[in-house]
Amino acid sequence: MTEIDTGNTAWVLASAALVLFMTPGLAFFYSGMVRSKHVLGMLMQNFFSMGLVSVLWVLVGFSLAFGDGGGWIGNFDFAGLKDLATIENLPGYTGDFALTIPVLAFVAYQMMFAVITPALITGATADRLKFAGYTAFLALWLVLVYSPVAHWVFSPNGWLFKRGALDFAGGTVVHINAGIAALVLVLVIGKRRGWPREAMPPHSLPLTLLGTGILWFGWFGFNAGSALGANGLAAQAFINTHMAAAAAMLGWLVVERIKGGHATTLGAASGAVAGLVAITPCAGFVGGIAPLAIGAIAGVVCFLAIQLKFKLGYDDSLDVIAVHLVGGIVGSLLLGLFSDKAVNSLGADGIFFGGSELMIDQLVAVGATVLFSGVVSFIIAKLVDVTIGLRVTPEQETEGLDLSQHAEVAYQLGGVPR
Amino acid sequence: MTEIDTGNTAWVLASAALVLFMTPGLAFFYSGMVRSKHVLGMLMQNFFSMGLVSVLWVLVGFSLAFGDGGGWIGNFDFAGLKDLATIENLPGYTGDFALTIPVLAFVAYQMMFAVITPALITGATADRLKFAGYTAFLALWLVLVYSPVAHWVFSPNGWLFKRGALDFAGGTVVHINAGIAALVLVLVIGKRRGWPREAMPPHSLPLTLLGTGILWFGWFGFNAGSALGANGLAAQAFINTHMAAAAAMLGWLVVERIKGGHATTLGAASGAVAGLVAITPCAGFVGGIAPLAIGAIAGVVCFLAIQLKFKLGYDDSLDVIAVHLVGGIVGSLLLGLFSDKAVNSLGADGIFFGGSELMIDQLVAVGATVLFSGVVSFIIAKLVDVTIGLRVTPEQETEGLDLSQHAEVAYQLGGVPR
Amino acid sequence: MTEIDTGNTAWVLASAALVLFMTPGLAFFYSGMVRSKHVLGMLMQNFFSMGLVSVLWVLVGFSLAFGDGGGWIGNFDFAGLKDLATIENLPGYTGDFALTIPVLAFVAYQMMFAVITPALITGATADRLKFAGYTAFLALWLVLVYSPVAHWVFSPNGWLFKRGALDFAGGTVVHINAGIAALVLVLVIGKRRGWPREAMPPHSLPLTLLGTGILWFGWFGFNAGSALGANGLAAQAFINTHMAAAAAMLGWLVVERIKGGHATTLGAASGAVAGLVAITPCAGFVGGIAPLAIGAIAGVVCFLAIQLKFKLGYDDSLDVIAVHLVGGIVGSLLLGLFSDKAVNSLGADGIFFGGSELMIDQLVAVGATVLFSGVVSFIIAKLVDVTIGLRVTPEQETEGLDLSQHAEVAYQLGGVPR
Amino acid sequence: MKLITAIVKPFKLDDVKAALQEAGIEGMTASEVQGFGRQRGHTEVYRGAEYTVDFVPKVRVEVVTNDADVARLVEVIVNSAHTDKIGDGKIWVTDVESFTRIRTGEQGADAL
Amino acid sequence: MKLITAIVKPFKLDDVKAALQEAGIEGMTASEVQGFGRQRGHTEVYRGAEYTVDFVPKVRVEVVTNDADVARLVEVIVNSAHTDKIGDGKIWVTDVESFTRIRTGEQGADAL
Amino acid sequence: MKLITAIVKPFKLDDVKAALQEAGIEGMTASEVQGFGRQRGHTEVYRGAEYTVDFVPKVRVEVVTNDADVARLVEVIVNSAHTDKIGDGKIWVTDVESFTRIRTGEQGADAL
Ligand SMILES: Nc1ncnc2c1ncn2[C@@H]1O[C@H](COP(=O)(O)OP(=O)(O)O)[C@@H](O)[C@H]1O
Ligand SMILES: Nc1ncnc2c1ncn2[C@@H]1O[C@H](COP(=O)(O)OP(=O)(O)O)[C@@H](O)[C@H]1O
Ligand SMILES: Nc1ncnc2c1ncn2[C@@H]1O[C@H](COP(=O)(O)OP(=O)(O)O)[C@@H](O)[C@H]1O
Repeated sequence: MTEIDTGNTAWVLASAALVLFMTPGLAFFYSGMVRSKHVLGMLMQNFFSMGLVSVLWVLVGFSLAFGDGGGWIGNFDFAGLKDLATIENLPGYTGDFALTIPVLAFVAYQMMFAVITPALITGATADRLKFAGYTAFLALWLVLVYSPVAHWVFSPNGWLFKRGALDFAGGTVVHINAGIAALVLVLVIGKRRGWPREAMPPHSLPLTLLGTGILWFGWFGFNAGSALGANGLAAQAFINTHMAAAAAMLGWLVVERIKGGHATTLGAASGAVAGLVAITPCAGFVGGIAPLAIGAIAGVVCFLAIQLKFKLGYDDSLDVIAVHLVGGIVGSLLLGLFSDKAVNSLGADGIFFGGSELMIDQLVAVGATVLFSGVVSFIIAKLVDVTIGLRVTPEQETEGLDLSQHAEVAYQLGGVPR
Repeated sequence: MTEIDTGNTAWVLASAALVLFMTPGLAFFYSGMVRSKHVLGMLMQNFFSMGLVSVLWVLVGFSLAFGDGGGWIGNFDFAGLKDLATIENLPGYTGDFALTIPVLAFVAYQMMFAVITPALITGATADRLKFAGYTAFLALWLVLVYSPVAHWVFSPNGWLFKRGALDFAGGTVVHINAGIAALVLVLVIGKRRGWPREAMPPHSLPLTLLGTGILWFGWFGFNAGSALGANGLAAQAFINTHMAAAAAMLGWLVVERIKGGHATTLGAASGAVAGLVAITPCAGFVGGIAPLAIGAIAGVVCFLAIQLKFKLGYDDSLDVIAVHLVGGIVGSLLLGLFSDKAVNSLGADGIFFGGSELMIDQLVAVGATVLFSGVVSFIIAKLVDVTIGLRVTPEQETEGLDLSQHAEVAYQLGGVPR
Repeated sequence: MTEIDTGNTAWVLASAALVLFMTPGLAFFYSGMVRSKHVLGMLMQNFFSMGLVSVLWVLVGFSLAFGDGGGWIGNFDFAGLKDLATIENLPGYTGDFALTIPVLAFVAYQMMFAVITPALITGATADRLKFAGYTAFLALWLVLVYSPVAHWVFSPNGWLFKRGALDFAGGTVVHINAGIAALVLVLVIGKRRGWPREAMPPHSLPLTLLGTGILWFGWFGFNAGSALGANGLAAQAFINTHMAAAAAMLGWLVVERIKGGHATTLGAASGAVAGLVAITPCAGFVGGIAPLAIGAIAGVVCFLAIQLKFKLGYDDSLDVIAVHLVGGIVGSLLLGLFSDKAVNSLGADGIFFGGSELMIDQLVAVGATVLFSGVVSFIIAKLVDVTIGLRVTPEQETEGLDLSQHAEVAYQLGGVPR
Repeated sequence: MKLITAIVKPFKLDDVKAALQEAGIEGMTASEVQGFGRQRGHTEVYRGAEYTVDFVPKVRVEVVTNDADVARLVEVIVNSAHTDKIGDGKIWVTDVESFTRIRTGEQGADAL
Repeated sequence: MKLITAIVKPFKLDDVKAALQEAGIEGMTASEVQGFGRQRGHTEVYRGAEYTVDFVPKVRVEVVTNDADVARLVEVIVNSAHTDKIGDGKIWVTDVESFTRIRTGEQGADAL
Repeated sequence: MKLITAIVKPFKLDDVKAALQEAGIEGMTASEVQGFGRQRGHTEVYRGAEYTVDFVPKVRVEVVTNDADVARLVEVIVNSAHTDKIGDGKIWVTDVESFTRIRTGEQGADAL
């Protein structure tokens, strides 16, 4: 076994904490955008994932994702964390991939990814998702969709990993995976009452900006932590992440300004997130100023992609599809162009560096994720919808999720005592 | 002297920053729950602890807690940080306990614990505590209660530490200690006007959720940082912390749903905190899925413990007693069951692992803390109450702490310009 | 080349993330203090710096600041991050200054300083700055003012560095530099309509307290990270930072209480920030309880300095001059007294430790920064003002920056649906 | 002239406004109110404690108009605001002795 | 019919509501207002700068009722709202020419 | 007695209050309202989607006063509130049949 390195461990533990912090960050990012009667519903759906998904991850999720079990899925060897405190290394994590950190640190780090991924979906279904149905969907989706896809891509034994598809920190596993599930879900539950006729403006952009700040901060753990060590690769992934977020903010704002006449605060926030999404698969494989290009492209494309929902008529409340599905695909495919073996010897060369196979592998990875997650998410959604129900009643929707689902009110700023 | 390890130092410094961040987190967690005219009073009481306690800690607190001075209390050798920049190791920190980080890093890390502990109390006395009186209570309590108890339990020379009582990150020193002081304080100052007749709903649950996110994030520094290194033990404490928070959230929500018909956002937040409290003493001593059990039990028990205040008629405004006193006791005693020497050779075996003494030691530690802190806190409270006064006037209480104590208003969201 | 140390790298990466997080923190700190119609304008000016400055830094800023180019300014060798992923060490970073972290980690870390420095200015010009003009000012200022001054002071080749002036983490480069630019800017754009006649109270102190918490938290990365390693010096800088913030909070509150009769929440926040500013240049050069003195003095002086704007009649909306310019000068000069070679052998002895030259060097550094930044900032401001314009129209100012500049509203808490 | 005051359900404001514009009204004033009446409020739960809230959010719409239009406008509001569910609200009419446009000082109907 | 408008201290709203229900009132409308009068406001301090705020938060209670009940209800409000301290508020009564329940279109007393 | 109701621009409230005090008024009640009229609202943009907001924030000022003072006070308000720009607002006067000070039970002018 390779020695445990305290510096690498310190960075991965710090990164795990940062990634955990992203889920509250996401909760604020999303809940700031909904109307004031749906705020707690949104916050709850995100925070609840920190509870339910974490428990499921420990019990079976991790084992299914990283257990020894061929290319398609892990096994139950590690169910309930069995052996993980003492095991020397995980299946497939040998040679170049040998961990230099405690296995439990890796388990905890990966857990935070599992927590936030399904939470990403909730932005699309905002203002109408029934809490009881959501909890069921969440549990099933984590086990039946997230764990297998994580195995395919992240585990050195996964078929996509073996095939050579690259995903440094979760472009496919996290963003495309959640993005396609979001699309399926909005098709199953339908539009919000009044959409797109009624205006549904954000109730608190400062809250959304808070979420943006936390997400940007946490994303360093998400991407640079994926180096699983405190080394040159981590530094590269760190600066790449920041560059892409910055360039994407500018890209988004420029188009927005040109098309709408204003550079908006929500645009700056959305652009940054789009860039962070796109750089996620690339963070440890690209160098130089490629991240600026990737970010700028993502900022522009994701902004334009928002129009799709109006054109095609699906109600993606907070544009999860435009930002995470589209942004994830943009990043995964641009990696096929910008990937540079000089940056990471365990990577591959993209088209710009004379490598031709990588793009194929990326296309396969994207296609496989979209197909698998799309189909299974649809089955789960339908199943839950016909049994528990995935959508609140019209009265509950009008009253708001906060009161109807949680018997709470988000703000009571005085005025008339009630 | 053992070499300073940069990895361990990096993790402890990061952890110290995380623990400092918890106090603002606590301020938001609490202030979101009060009515809008008391928000700043609550924020101020917490932030002020970052000021006053830090200064006192440097001047005398640390020295009294970790100075060389037998089992009951330290001494003044380190007053004003004397020698701490150059000293090789702290009294008692030899052999297995030898520090591998700069002593000043340890001093800073411990300082953050001292800052947040008295701040925890302020949730119980919300909406009626006089600021001037609070500052006096804060100073006296830090020196006369916190420092000695920290010495007993954390210092290898402390009598409880020597006796074998286990407290990985502050179940007794922080939570039980603050919790019993909270109980004493609410008995001394009495109920809020109108309680329990009047409804006193939270003014901003998003603010409380923000606090929850920060607390959860910071708690990794609190518990995993207590390993004082970036190693397997830290990883174990890290994942245990997360598991307990998650399980406690679910536990709380399930009972809440059963008893009240709704799973609430405030319930999710409260449950998570209850789990974090309960796992605090256990974090580095338990393994496997024990943290799930500890968390789930804490979530259920703390929820039920809230009813006590209605039954017994004391006004614990934000349920500090139910969450920190009860949660701390639950954790400390469950450690007597779940502790496993296989996880931490410096620990002990609990009843489930064939160890019988530990439970006795835990009971002694809990009892001693409750007794000492209860009595001394009562004396301090009475003393301050008769001199400076601990409670605002009825007019000030009706007007709100924000205006009466600080001449400020929390929110001015427009409407009628004043 | 010196070996890369994983522990040092872990700490610097964590610190870089912490410093990045400070800019959103600053955005909340500031925006809580403005009226509700200007909130997004303030948030946007800060977040936008994370976008534009980051891109410029990568393209030219870093190269001008740390490229090889004599004492006055760097060069373009590193434009677009050229060679930085592979270079062994940066010009001047040899011997005692040799980096033990990946160069890209240093680039990323320094980038976060470049992002927040111009953002600090925006507090002074709150409520009236035209967004288009701001973006131009931001770009020019970063390249023409920040990069050179950073070279003078931070680069071992810089003339002030060589001269022996000390600035551990940016007292001159960050705070004095931004503070004097703020003064120049408010003189160029003039007062807010109605100031000082009309009351312009903070719209959300909880938001300001959130910013304070984040700033304090992030400042550990700012100051302790400047040790560029996880070692005793970092620990010293860490605890010094905290001590100064705490003492400054108390200092500010005491004077405030004496002069105004109340200790306010905003005072606690402002005092803490003043202390953090003052300790920034000193963090790694002073020891013992000197930080308490430095903090307390800064807290008192900065509070008193606020009166200047009323006496002299310039409208520094959020007291950037009183806190950052004055606070930065206080810190830089107190370092001339309290600096202690025993704490940092690479430092120098201040007057209290028998060293006389240091104070001269500090005075020169302060003077040079004030002069250079003042003059160039003025030229840039005038240039932008006459071309694009730096100030909104009276109508836009009355309507608010949020609607007039960004076509958004910060809060929509229900009531009458619009 | 007369002042028509209507208490309506918030989500109905848009329809009421549209209908009044339809009916030729050029101005109105709306404000947030809390209503108490037959329509029961709701219950909130915080840490197991239940609170009943009797007040229901409503919007007050005020329109000053000529005597001749009152009856018609009241009907317009009734038609645009009702959902046939309890809590639709009330309309009351009071007499206005003088009406002035601040900008011009115009009086009466001219100020409309 | 008549419209009774009362400006009361916010923390008194509960008592006033209870008293009016006591007195047989089935509905009322409350709203947030800022009052200026004999009762002085307060002072706020931000970074050493003092601001005096003249307005005091109050609640407006509106009740439409039959002519016969006006005197009695005004008394009910006076008794339930007063604290004998400056700032207790005012009550004024205006004439209502028509009163309609939106849900049913009922007029006058039937609409109550 | 009479009730003067004025809808004014928020940033004009201070001037109106000062002018009314000038004119000897000892009390008034202000509240937040949303106005719809000739003055057009504004447009907001969120993620490329434009929303037009018709309502403009205004403040309602209510003053109960003696019949004799009505004309004068209306003029005072007109003079202090107007900016000569569209949207300055309206003033309407209604009759008050009784006016009571809650604290003392005083009636009519004595209650002012
Ligand atoms: N007597 C009253 N005076 C003033 N407002 C009233 C009165 N009765 C009802 N209201 C207002 O009308 C609203 C609807 O009344 P409610 O009795 O709930 O339903 P409905 O009018 O359909 O019978 C109430 O919420 C309240 O705002
Ligand atoms: N002339 C008036 N017109 C309208 N409202 C008034 C008038 N005078 C007082 N008020 C309202 O009554 C409230 C209480 O009046 P105030 O003079 O402060 O106390 P009191 O009524 O006990 O003498 C004020 O805050 C204001 O809202
Ligand atoms: N008929 C009306 N009834 C009630 N309020 C009105 C009426 N017409 C206008 N208002 C109020 O007066 C305000 C100003 O009216 P507007 O037509 O915009 O400008 P102006 O009064 O200068 O012509 C509106 O915002 C609205 O609040």
